[in-house]
This record gives sequence, C-alpha cells and structure tokens, in this order.
Amino acid sequence: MRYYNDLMKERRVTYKPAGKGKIFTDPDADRARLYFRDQKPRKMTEKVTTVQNAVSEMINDGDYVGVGGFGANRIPTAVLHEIVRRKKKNLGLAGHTATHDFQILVAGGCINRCDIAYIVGLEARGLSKMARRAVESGSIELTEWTNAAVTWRYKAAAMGLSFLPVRCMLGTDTAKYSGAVEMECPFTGAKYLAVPALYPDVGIIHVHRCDVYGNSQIDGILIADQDLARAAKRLIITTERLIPNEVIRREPAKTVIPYYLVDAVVEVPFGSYPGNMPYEYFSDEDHLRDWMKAENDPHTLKDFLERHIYGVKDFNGYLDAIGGIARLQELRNLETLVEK
Amino acid sequence: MRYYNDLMKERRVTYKPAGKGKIFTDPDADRARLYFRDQKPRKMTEKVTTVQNAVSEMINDGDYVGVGGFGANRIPTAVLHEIVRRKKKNLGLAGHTATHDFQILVAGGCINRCDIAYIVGLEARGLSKMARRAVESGSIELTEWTNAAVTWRYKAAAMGLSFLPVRCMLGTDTAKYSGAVEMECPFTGAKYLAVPALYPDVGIIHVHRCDVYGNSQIDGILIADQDLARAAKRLIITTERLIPNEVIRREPAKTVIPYYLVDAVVEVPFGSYPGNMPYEYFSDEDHLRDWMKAENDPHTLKDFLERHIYGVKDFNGYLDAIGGIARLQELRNLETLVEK
Amino acid sequence: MMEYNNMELMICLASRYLEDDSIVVVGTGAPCAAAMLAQKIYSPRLMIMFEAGGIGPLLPSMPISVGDSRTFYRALGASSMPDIMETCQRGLVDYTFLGGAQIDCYGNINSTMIGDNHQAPKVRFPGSGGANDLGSLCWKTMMITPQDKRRFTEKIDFITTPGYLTGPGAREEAGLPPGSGPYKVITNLCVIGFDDQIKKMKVESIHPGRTREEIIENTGFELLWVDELEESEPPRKEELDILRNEVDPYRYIIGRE
Amino acid sequence: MMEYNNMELMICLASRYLEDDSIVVVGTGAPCAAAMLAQKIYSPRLMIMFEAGGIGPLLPSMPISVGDSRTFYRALGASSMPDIMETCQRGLVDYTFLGGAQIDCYGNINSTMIGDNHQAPKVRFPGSGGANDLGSLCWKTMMITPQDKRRFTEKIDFITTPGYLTGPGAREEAGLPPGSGPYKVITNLCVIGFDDQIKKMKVESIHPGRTREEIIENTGFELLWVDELEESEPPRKEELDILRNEVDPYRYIIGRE
Repeated sequence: MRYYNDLMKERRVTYKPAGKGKIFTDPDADRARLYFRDQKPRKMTEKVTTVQNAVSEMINDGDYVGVGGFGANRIPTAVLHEIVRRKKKNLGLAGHTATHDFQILVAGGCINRCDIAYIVGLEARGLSKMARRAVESGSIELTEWTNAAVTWRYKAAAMGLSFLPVRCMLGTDTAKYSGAVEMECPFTGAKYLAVPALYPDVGIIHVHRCDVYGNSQIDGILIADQDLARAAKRLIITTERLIPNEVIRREPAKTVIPYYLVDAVVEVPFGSYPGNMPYEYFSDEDHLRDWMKAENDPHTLKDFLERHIYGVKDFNGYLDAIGGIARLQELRNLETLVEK
Repeated sequence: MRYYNDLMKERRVTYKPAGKGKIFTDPDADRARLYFRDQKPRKMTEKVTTVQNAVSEMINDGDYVGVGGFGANRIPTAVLHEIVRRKKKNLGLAGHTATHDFQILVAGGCINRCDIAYIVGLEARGLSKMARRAVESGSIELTEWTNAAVTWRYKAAAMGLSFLPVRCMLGTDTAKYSGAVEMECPFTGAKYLAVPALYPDVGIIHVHRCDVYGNSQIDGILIADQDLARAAKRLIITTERLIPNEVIRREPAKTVIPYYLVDAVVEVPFGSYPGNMPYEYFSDEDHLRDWMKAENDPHTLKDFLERHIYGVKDFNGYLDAIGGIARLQELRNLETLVEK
Repeated sequence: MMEYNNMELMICLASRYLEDDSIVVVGTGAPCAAAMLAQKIYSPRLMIMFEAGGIGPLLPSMPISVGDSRTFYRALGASSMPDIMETCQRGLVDYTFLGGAQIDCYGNINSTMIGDNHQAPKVRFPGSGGANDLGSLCWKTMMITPQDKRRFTEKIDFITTPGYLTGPGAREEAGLPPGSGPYKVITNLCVIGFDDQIKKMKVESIHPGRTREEIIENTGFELLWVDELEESEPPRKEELDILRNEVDPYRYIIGRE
Repeated sequence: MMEYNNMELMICLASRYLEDDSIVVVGTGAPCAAAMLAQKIYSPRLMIMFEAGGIGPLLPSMPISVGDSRTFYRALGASSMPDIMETCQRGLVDYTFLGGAQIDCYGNINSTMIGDNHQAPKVRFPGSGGANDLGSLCWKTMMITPQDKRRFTEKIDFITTPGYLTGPGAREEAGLPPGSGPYKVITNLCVIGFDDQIKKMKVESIHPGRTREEIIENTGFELLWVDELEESEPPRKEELDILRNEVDPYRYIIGRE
C-alpha cells in the first residue's frame, strides 16, 4: 500500500497570476462571514414585496449582480426590466451564459463591467447586434472566464471559501484575460488554476414556487442557482406562485433555497417570459426574434423598448403588450407538447 | 471600487504538512480520470445482482470502503453483513460518522485502517465496547479528520480534483494527526488547510428506489451520498425497491445518483435495518441495545453474531431472526408516527 | 422552590441563551433538549439545524441521531452534510453546542482520546464527528457538561475542537474565522463565560446551593470570576413543566443524571 | 446518389464517430443534430448531456438552448451545471463538440474576439461559454465547421479553448488532463484528425467532389495528410431520411447552409 504522506514534506511553491483581468468583487471569506452575520436576516419573517420596492431598496447603482437561470431560461425578467426602467447605472454582472438577460441590461445601459463566460449571443438564435456594439465600443470592462469557472466561483462563495482550484482555462488566452492564479496541488504537485470566490452584491432568481419567507422550490435543472443563492449578499426571489409554508414542510427535500438566504420575495406569474419556464411555458421565440430585429436600427430599438419596458407600468403591462393570456396559453401548450 | 488584482503579484508561499496521519487512498485526479475512463461502465445495462455476488466480485481484501448514510441511518446493512460473512480482511474505511456500520465491520475483524471523523460511538445510544477495545488495542491504523473534512474530501473527488481548501481542523491536534496540509489563499493570503480528495475503491449506498440500471432516488437528507457516489471507483447500490425506468424519467430532478456511477444494483427490502430508513421504518433501538449488551462478554458476542450474521444464509435470514415482518411493521409504525 | 436535577438545571439555563430568530446547530441529547425548550418558551422562531442535513424541523420527539428522520420531520429543508457545514463556514450559524471528555481554560475540547499514544490510546472516544467543524465555524460555541477535575484540566490530552487555543489572537493566527469561539460553558455548578481580553474561562453565576469553593475544587485550572458574581436563576416552573412533559417525556436525557 | 447540402453532410459524418454506450456533451445546433442522429441509427444508447444540467433526455425536438426544458425532457437526470462540469472534470465524458470563429493547426479554437484590443475588440463573439471547459475536460473534442482561410488560420487572435496548444506535451505541461484533446474536425470539405506524434491536423478523408487543392486553398496553414487518403462516404439514405424527417423536420439546422 502506498502512503501519500511519504511524498510530503514542507516545500516552497509559487503562486502566479495567470491573467490581467480584474476581479470585480471581494473574494475575502472573512468579510463575507461578517456581512452574513450582521446583514442576513435570520428571522423567518414575511418578505413579500413588489418588484418596484425590491429593486429600489435592494439594488444600488454600482452593485454587482448575479442573475439566476440560464440566459433565456428561468430568468427573473420582471426585475431586469425594472432595473432598466429605473435607469440603474454602473452595475457589474456575472455573465454566466447571459443571453437575453445581458441583452436587457445592456439595452438599458446599466452595465459597466462584466465577468464573461458567455455574452452577446443568444445561443442557437444568433447574436444581439446591440449588445455586441456595446461590448465592441469598449464601454464595458471585461474579465474572461468560462461557464464552469463562474459556476465554481459561485460555489467557492457558497462553501464559505475565498477560492477553489479548477482544471479549466489552463494554457489559454481565456486565462490570460481572467483573474485566475496558477498554483499547484499540495498533495500531487498537479497544476491548477485558482479562481476567486464570487460573492455578488445582489442575486436575482426566478423560481417555480416559494412561501412568504422565501423557502423555494425549483423544478428541473438548477443550473447554478443553488450556489448563487448561497453566494449572494442580498437575494431577490421572484416566483411563479406563492405557496403556504405547509407545502414546503410536506417535502423538505425539495427546498433548494431556504428562507435564511432570501431578502425579498415577489410573486410574478409568467416571470421568466419571454424565457422558458420548465413545465410551465416555453420561450417566446417570435418575441425574441422581434427584439433582435429591432436592434437593426437604433430608432426601431428605441420604439421597441418604449413599447415593452419604458412605456409600461410594470411586468403585467409588458405581458399585455405581447399578447396577454392568449399568447401565454400558446406558450404553455408549446412547453407541455400539447397538440391542439 | 477596489480591484483585488492590484494586490496580486507572483509570490512564493509554503506548503507544510499539518499532521503525521497517513493518507490511505490516492488523491491523484489524473489517475482517477483514467480509472473512470477505462473502468466505469458507460453502458446503460442491467446491473441487478445478489448481495453475495456484489460482495464477492466487487470487494477485495485490502480495498478502501466508503459507506453511505449516517451510522445507523440509511446504511447498506446487507452488504456490511455479507462482508463479515465472507471474512473480508484488511479493509480501509472512511469513518464518516461510522456508528453501527463501524461496529459491524469491526465485529467481523475486517478493518485495518480508518480515516476517522466519528467511530466507536453510536451517538445518543452510547459507545460500542467491542469497537473501542479494537481501536485501543492498536490493531487499526488511524488518521484523524472531521465530519466536514471527510465530506469535503469526498466532494473534492466528486469534483474531479485532488484537493479542496477547508477552514476546519486549524490549530488543533485533530489536524496534527490528519493528512492535511497548511496553505494559503492565492487571493487573500488567508490560512487554509488543504484536504486530499478521497476516492474510495468501493462505495456502498442504500437508497429508497432505483431502476435496473442504477438511476437512484433518495428521500430526505442526502448526508454525503451525492458526493460519495461520484467519488467511488466502484459503486454498489442496495435499494428498498426496484422501479421501472419510466418512473425515473417522470421526475428526472429526483435522480441523485445516475446510472453511469453505478456498478451493481441489489434489491434489499428493509436493507437499512436495524438502522432508520426515512419515511419507511425507524431504527430498531431494542436490537441495537441487545447488540451493545452482547459486547459485554466475548462469548455472548460470538453467540449474538452467530445468530444474526454467521449462522444465517442471507439478509432475509437476519430479518427472520429479529422477528420478521411483525417487527418490521412495528418499526414502520414508529417511523410514520402512526398510533395503533 | 421546585425540585430539579442537574441535567434539568443545565438544560433550562442553556435554553435561555438561545436568542430568538437565530440559527443553532445541535447534536443529540442535552443540547437538542435545550434548543427544543428554547423554541417552546423563549425563542419560538429559533431555527434548529442538524449537521447531516435537517433544517428547521418540527421535532416530534428527541432525535436519537443527528441524521435520523426526526431531524427533518416536517422540516423547512432536508439537504446534505456539505450544505450544512458550508452554511456554518459561510458564517450563517449563530450557535452550536458541544460536549467532551476534557476541556481547558481556553475552552479547547477533547473528544478523541486519553493517553499519549494516538495509535493505541488508553481510552478512545468517538473523535471529532462534526464537533471540530462546528466549534471552528459557528459564531458562538456553548458547552453543557458536568464539572469535575478530571474534565476541567490544565492540559487536555488532545485538542479535538478549538476553543481559544493558546489565548488572544490564537484562533485568528491559526486561520480560524475572526469573531468566532467559545461563548458559555454550562455545568452542574455554574455558568462560565470567557474573558474578553485574555480569553480564559470566567465564572458568571453560581447555581443555587453551590459555592465558590466547590467550583474551585472541581476545576483543574485557575478560574476567573466576574466582579458581580450572581446566583444562577434556578429552573422556572414553566421550563420544567415543558421540559418534562413535552421535550423529554420519556426522560431519555433528563433521566440520565 | 442522393442530393445533400454541406450541413447535412457534416452532421451525417459526425454522427458516425459517436460510439454506442458512450457519453457526449453537446451544444445546440449541428452537434446536437449529430448526436440525435447517432442515437437513432448507430448508437441507440449514446447518452447525451447538456452543460446546464440535462442528463439523458428523450429529446422531443432540437433544443434552442442548452438549458431549455427539452434538454431534460423525460431525462434520466436533471441536475446542475457544476454537476455536469464536474462529471467532465472527473473524466466520465467521452465526447464533446465545439464550434468557433477561428481554429489553428493544433485545434486551438477562438470564440472570443477578432482584433488585438481585448477591451474594445474589432469583433466580439460570445466567449467561452462552456467551450473551454468541455475542450479541457472531456476526452475527445470534435468540431463541425465550414472550412475557409478566414477560419483555418496560422495564428488565431485569441485561444478561447485549448486544442493541443503549442504541440506535443503542451496540454499536459499546462496542467490539462493527460489523454484529452482534439479528435476530429469535420468540415464541408473533409474529415481531419490529428497526428499522434506532432498533434497537428491531418486530413483523413476528402468529401466526394472535393479536391486536395481546394482544401489547401481554404486552409491558412500547412495540413498533414494520411498516406491512404480516402473519399469520405457520403450521407446514406437512411441517415438523410432520419435527419430530415425526425431530427430536424423544420430544417432549423440543415436549412442554414
């Protein structure tokens, strides 16, 4: 039997920054602990509020934001629109497969720095010309990462650490424009990159259901939201529907986000529209195509945004503008593969 | 805004073993990758077998074993008894709140080395005199850790890494008798201990239900089993009941252990007895008390083991010996809080 | 005045230190009884967590194991050990309760072994379990323990769980989270806190009928004493009633004394 | 001989490389079509994973996003991005498919930007997404891409995803898992592998109607050629029928050419 300690002795090693990308958020776990101790409400109290109040009270100009879901799947659209309507400025963003969410925030001119895993594109749908122009103009400060790197940065924070070792990015320009650090394994000497914990100022996550305290259930894939919820200093939950606490207690294993992580709860039916909400409604590909088409011309885009965001009072106004219940019913049938 | 990179530059740091405990398993992630590539069956094929075959084909003398559940909760008792019946020798064990499982394996004289988080005791029930004698005799090589350290060692392996940084054990004798290494954070300079990934040769986990391929669901807390299943080189699943694959596909989010992690599947109703199986049956505290009482005298213990393990053909024989269906029905009523 | 035994006394006193709207991770036995009692009288919204994954259960009875099904009965969550430990590491858990075979003046605890040969100890205990993790990562660590010279010793045989280690600054120096550490030790004789400056045990109140001399006799190191030493308030009738009738009706814990 | 377009050709060829009983992580578009086609003809037990968490779905149609609900429709599992990425990092994933704007002779891929000013690039692409992760951590990386001088260049503007980096041993030297790396590049002109020794692109077969000269003209670096250069077997009738009628009936992908 081989004992690995026989190989082990005190030794000097080198930590070397792998890139020149900026780290926009404080990875310090002790400072995060103090914040969580002093600012996170342990009290299981009603947290139900409006989108307007959640955004005005919990998102400040300059904050760094992490958005749940995956681009145009289970995204908190209502909060993103409200951020735009309120003209929030100089936000930082975790661009963790940020597709339509990125598009919304860039349209509003809200972002001035971004940790990139995936931006500008909308996956199979093509690219957002407007977002692309904004990035190419140099108006957004950029640090490169990957989807796994950002998910692990959230996980580092969720674990209460200041870093995690990873095996991606090594040897590439992605690393050279990242904030990762080259290091080695204390046991094997293998090369790793260390990535810094990412504790966003605000996390925004849309869920299927939660109680008034914020105990939340999500159906289907979690993407990175179990970790984002734990990493975020403040957490806004929007939910398809509010449920009694009793339903939470009936199946405790379904609680992905417990109340003590949550600072605000808003009930927003169809809240991921025009994104896909698993088991509820499919993405509105027509509307997403209209948006991308509107970007061909600044005037058209201005009109489009006026019609759907600036000119409506709230998210329900937006839903009315895109066709209301009738359209949402079609998207429900698409999602559930019901043929009519 | 403060940028953390401004603090960063290439620098020399020290890695220093914090303890003299031995590391019993290979933490090397590259070797684990090659094992997983070459030996893990990607094929979604029927894996149903018997306890006898699973133990004889998949557990060798000298192997290092990780046991699922938590001491006397959701433990794979049938496999543990079969290991004893087959007189497996020189096993290593992850003593991750190992209570009745430890007691069984030590009674069989199967273990010669142990990563300790918690051994010898049975929580509120008291201590196993027999297990204590065995440990005090020096016959088992011991390395100290903690419950969190072992769970994170599994997680390091589950993540495909060779180590993880942790904030427990620091400053204590627990660290001095561990295999951890002192290191510091590449971003903040904070002190950490690095713990080596734990890839057991064999993992054994009892679940509520799985299909013939091994896709498994667990009700209630997972303890560390989501990570143990991913860390183990070979994985034996025992299950309360086999279910059709169709049931798995109906709620994919409930799959805690997908088939490609699983090497053998055995249907063992009441398989956690005398341990607690959440929502199914409570622990048999009378039987556990009888076992502990039998340890007062080597002869009594020998008789006890003969009656319940060596002298019965299989796990059903054991269940008959303790009172069969009638007793199990009582334990079911205890678990579900049904008053009769 | 009501009759009560030492275990009842310690549980009742401990329950008063658990603030409402806070989070506590407990083990089985007296700590769990104290938390349950606190919930029923002082801190109805105290959130109890168990290290194996249970979050905020409506405990129907005393758990036998920190991983048994009672620990997540009608709970708010049923997750995993890494989730709970990481919640502690992240700084969200206010209190924890530990026990041990030996404790020193800095609140360092031994639950591993007696003797000096680790491979063949004179007496082997279970080891850390989650104790080291909780004592390292939760904000305030409390202990419920009988007090005698064997347990309260100048030098413990093995530091399983860190108290203030060697004194002021030692936890931080070791890399443990600043601001965490031992908070109260509740014994059959007195309630002990820790001096803010030198981080050593400091007696805060003496239980009814006990004396300073008795405490000194039962302690293997020098204790500090607060200036205005008080008498501990004995168990109230409501506490004892609920403890005996609702928390531990079968006297699993309070019958142990 | 049947008519087919370049996209159909590439998808059919790619589908033949996915062994049965293996695991592939795919994105949307052509790779997903190739995996679905493989499942329906050659590798019924090929397990398709998506980086956002979908495991082994019975895909009812082509996903629009690697995180949409189709990616876990009647799936074996619906987990999370860290779970999938860690499964790759652990060495359990055999194949992945990537695309990109530029590729060099070592299979390094650029999907980040054109230009030399990172803060204000001439052209910005989405970035790595999961590409770097999958190309670093899966065993065999395949590409489906049109071939021209603009894409197949001597020096790419930005290495988003590692191929063999600077040649033999470079991946290992960088710390990437030994034994992983680029496997096949399937273009509209030919199928390209990588030389075992020098890790550079080596043409293995030329598509019907294409010539060596045409390939050279459309490549910005020197290619290697296998000694026994073959003609790629064109799409079979069964492949095209199933691709057109079952995999992509609305011609989302195959109509793009």
